[in-house]
Amino acid sequence: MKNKVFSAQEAVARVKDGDHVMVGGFLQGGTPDVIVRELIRQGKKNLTVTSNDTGREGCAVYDLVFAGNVDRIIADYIGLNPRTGQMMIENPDSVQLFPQGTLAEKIRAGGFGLGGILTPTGVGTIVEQGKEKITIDGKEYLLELALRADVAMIRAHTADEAGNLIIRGTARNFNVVMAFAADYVIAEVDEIVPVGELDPDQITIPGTLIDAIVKGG
Amino acid sequence: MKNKVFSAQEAVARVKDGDHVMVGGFLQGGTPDVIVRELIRQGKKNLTVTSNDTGREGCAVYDLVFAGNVDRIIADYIGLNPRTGQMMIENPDSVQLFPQGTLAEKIRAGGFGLGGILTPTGVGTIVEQGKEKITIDGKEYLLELALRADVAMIRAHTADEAGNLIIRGTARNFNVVMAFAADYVIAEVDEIVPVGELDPDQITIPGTLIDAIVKGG
Amino acid sequence: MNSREIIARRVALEFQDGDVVNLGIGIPTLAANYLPEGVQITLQSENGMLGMGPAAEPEQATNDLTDAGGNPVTILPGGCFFDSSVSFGLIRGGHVDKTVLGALEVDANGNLANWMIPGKRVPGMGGAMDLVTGARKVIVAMEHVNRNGSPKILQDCKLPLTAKNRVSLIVTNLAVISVKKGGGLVLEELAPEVSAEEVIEQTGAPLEISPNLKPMPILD
Amino acid sequence: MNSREIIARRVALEFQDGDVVNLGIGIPTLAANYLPEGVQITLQSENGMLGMGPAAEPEQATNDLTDAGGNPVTILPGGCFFDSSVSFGLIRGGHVDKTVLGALEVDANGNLANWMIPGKRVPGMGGAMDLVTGARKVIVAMEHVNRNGSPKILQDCKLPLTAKNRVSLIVTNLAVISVKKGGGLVLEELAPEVSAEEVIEQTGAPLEISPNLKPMPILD
Repeated sequence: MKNKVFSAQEAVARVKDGDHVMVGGFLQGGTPDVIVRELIRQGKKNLTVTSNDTGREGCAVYDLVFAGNVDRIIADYIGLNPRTGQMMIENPDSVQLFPQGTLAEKIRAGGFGLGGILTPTGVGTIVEQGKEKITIDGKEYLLELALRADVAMIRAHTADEAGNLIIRGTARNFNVVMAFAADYVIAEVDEIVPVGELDPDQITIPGTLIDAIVKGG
Repeated sequence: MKNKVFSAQEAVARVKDGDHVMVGGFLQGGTPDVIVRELIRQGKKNLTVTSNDTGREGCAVYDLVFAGNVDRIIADYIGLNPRTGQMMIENPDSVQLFPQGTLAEKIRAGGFGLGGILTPTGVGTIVEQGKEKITIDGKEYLLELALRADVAMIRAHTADEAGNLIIRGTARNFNVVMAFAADYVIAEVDEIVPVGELDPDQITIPGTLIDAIVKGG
Repeated sequence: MNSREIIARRVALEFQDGDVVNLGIGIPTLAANYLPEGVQITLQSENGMLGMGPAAEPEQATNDLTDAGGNPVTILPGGCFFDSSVSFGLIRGGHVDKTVLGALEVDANGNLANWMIPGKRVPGMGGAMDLVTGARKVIVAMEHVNRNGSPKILQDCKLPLTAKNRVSLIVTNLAVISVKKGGGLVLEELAPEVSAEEVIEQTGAPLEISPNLKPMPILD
Repeated sequence: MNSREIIARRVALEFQDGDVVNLGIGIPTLAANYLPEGVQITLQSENGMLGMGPAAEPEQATNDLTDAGGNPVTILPGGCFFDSSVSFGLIRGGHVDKTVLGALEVDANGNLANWMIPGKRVPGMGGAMDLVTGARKVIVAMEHVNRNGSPKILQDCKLPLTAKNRVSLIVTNLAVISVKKGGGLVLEELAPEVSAEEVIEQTGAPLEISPNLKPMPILD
């Protein structure tokens, strides 16, 4: 079996300047803080970041944006990060906002090999600008396209050495869909156990999706 | 708290002639046999059935089709049920086939409030007949529309009295997506426990989706 | 009773036993404190939980169990967890009976604006657009007028919309106003010591007066 | 060595350590018995499992743990379960490295027909269309000709397709044939005691002969 357990430094070294990085989490809930901060430490540049939000003070993604590593942001909520707001004012194209449920479906579609999905969310709002509208049985839907990334950084509670992950509580959030939607997936976990220790019914994310496991704080 | 635990007879009595019934399972794996057989016993007529397959000898759905309760079938595999094949020869419109992954996504879309999804599966085959084709970045996709039903019959291993379900092993199959996609959802289970006994991290299907719990064989 | 309590108490009366409810931050969240006797609801939190309980005590707080504001919280017996795609499947798919949200503006067609002020504040829509589009019943809970005393209930929203034609009930510190299918506002209830004239004056759209106009049933 | 074993042994050599593989019923499933030393693969079963193990003993058999044929099976350490939408997310999303399937017909453009014979047999496509569309590499494993001795490898499939332009390798009891990007078949390997002429004769499409034409490396 291939070794998948790496230090944060080793795992993040494979991220390239200019990469599109998806980061799981929801404000401070269920975020892979150690590996996101390693992006700052290694000075990765010109990143595109897709994340539910860009955090609040104390969050790793918040610091990543403030550190200037990020050129472009895809999110649904940026209200607690003034630097993201400033980016949007300076260059409206640098921040792209989607409704939260739409963002989750776009990422899932990217990971699941779908071209996109039809959602009623955003019809009649500025969210529909530039998007195809399709009417089915008299109801309008927006065609929202699939989203994939070069890298996904996700958090789980436990990993086995094959990368099977168990996520606890509300930390599943965007971590689950992002694990499917990137070419290189790093999971930050509290605990690493040998293969066979996890109940196959309880595994949240299949290990075959995971390229690197990093033990977090 | 409302009572959700019923006998098979009570739970199935609410199904009406002509209803569209989704049935979870995959051949004999993870099927709600007791409540499906109760459809036969109560002589429900003119049903539409959506199911992965129409079973093989010994399966409840197989018997339901043979008993003549079903006018229309939506499935991905009917190869082990000669009665379904005969229906298709007599009236090609009475059996509608979709690729298995497409069928799963159609049902999920129905339950998740999406109008449909774009899939590459079926492009260049007879599956694309009558469907809209959409090209994104030079790749063709079929627009497959959402599917919902009046009733879903699903199987789980354990329920709590609020309807929270734990499914074991490969029995998740279509049972999970169908729980979201029908107006009236009956879960057949091996075991019913009081609320609070199940670990919230291990629940496969939220209890708020379940209308009736029936203790199976 | 202050404005917030009036609104929260009245909103609570909209809940029926067994309802699945998503409450916005602020006044909507308070409504859960005033449930009528015998009414049990299940709180959905869009970051991935049904059966949300009270805030976590400091010693049980963990970032693996938070509410939609990112704050440590608890889960009640009978609750469960899921990822964001499932959470919004529940919301968009009509599996949430009621959502209660604040508004910047709401109008006579049930349009809601609550997520941005162009050139000023663009925090992002978070889950609001999905909630307002998908929940079976959308209730707006807010102060009747804004800080400058200007009406927030208008003939037509001027701010960018959150969703179209989805609000069916508006609960404020002054009144309860229903939105008719196809458009039009009906004054249904008045807060204590508030007159219909006052409400009409502070509302930026015509109000039909319900033949059953009554006081808000919130005093107990 | 019979035909089935020749095919299964040769298919097994396509697997690399760590591959996620979905095997069709019949000859493809046999391939898992002949893995080269040091090569470990993970079997995906489209009804909802990674890490599928051998058939279940009668005393452990349960309908809650079955393979894609509905038969009781086991799961290996490191495996996990998921529902059909996730299973086909893995398949369609490119998370399955290889799929091996039988064919009624396969053609010079990598088109595959394996799911129906109009007017005769319409069992449904099951998961085949998704597998052939989504797996990173599609390998056809079959007898070179059908029961009547007619070629199954054609210039153009005549039966309804399972998917277009997706097959990249054909392994039969006579030969290994690769499909060029953009179309065209190349004879790469010959089974024991089979000549290129024999293969050409039994193939319904032109075959380019690889400059590296060699015997199938299956005898050990």
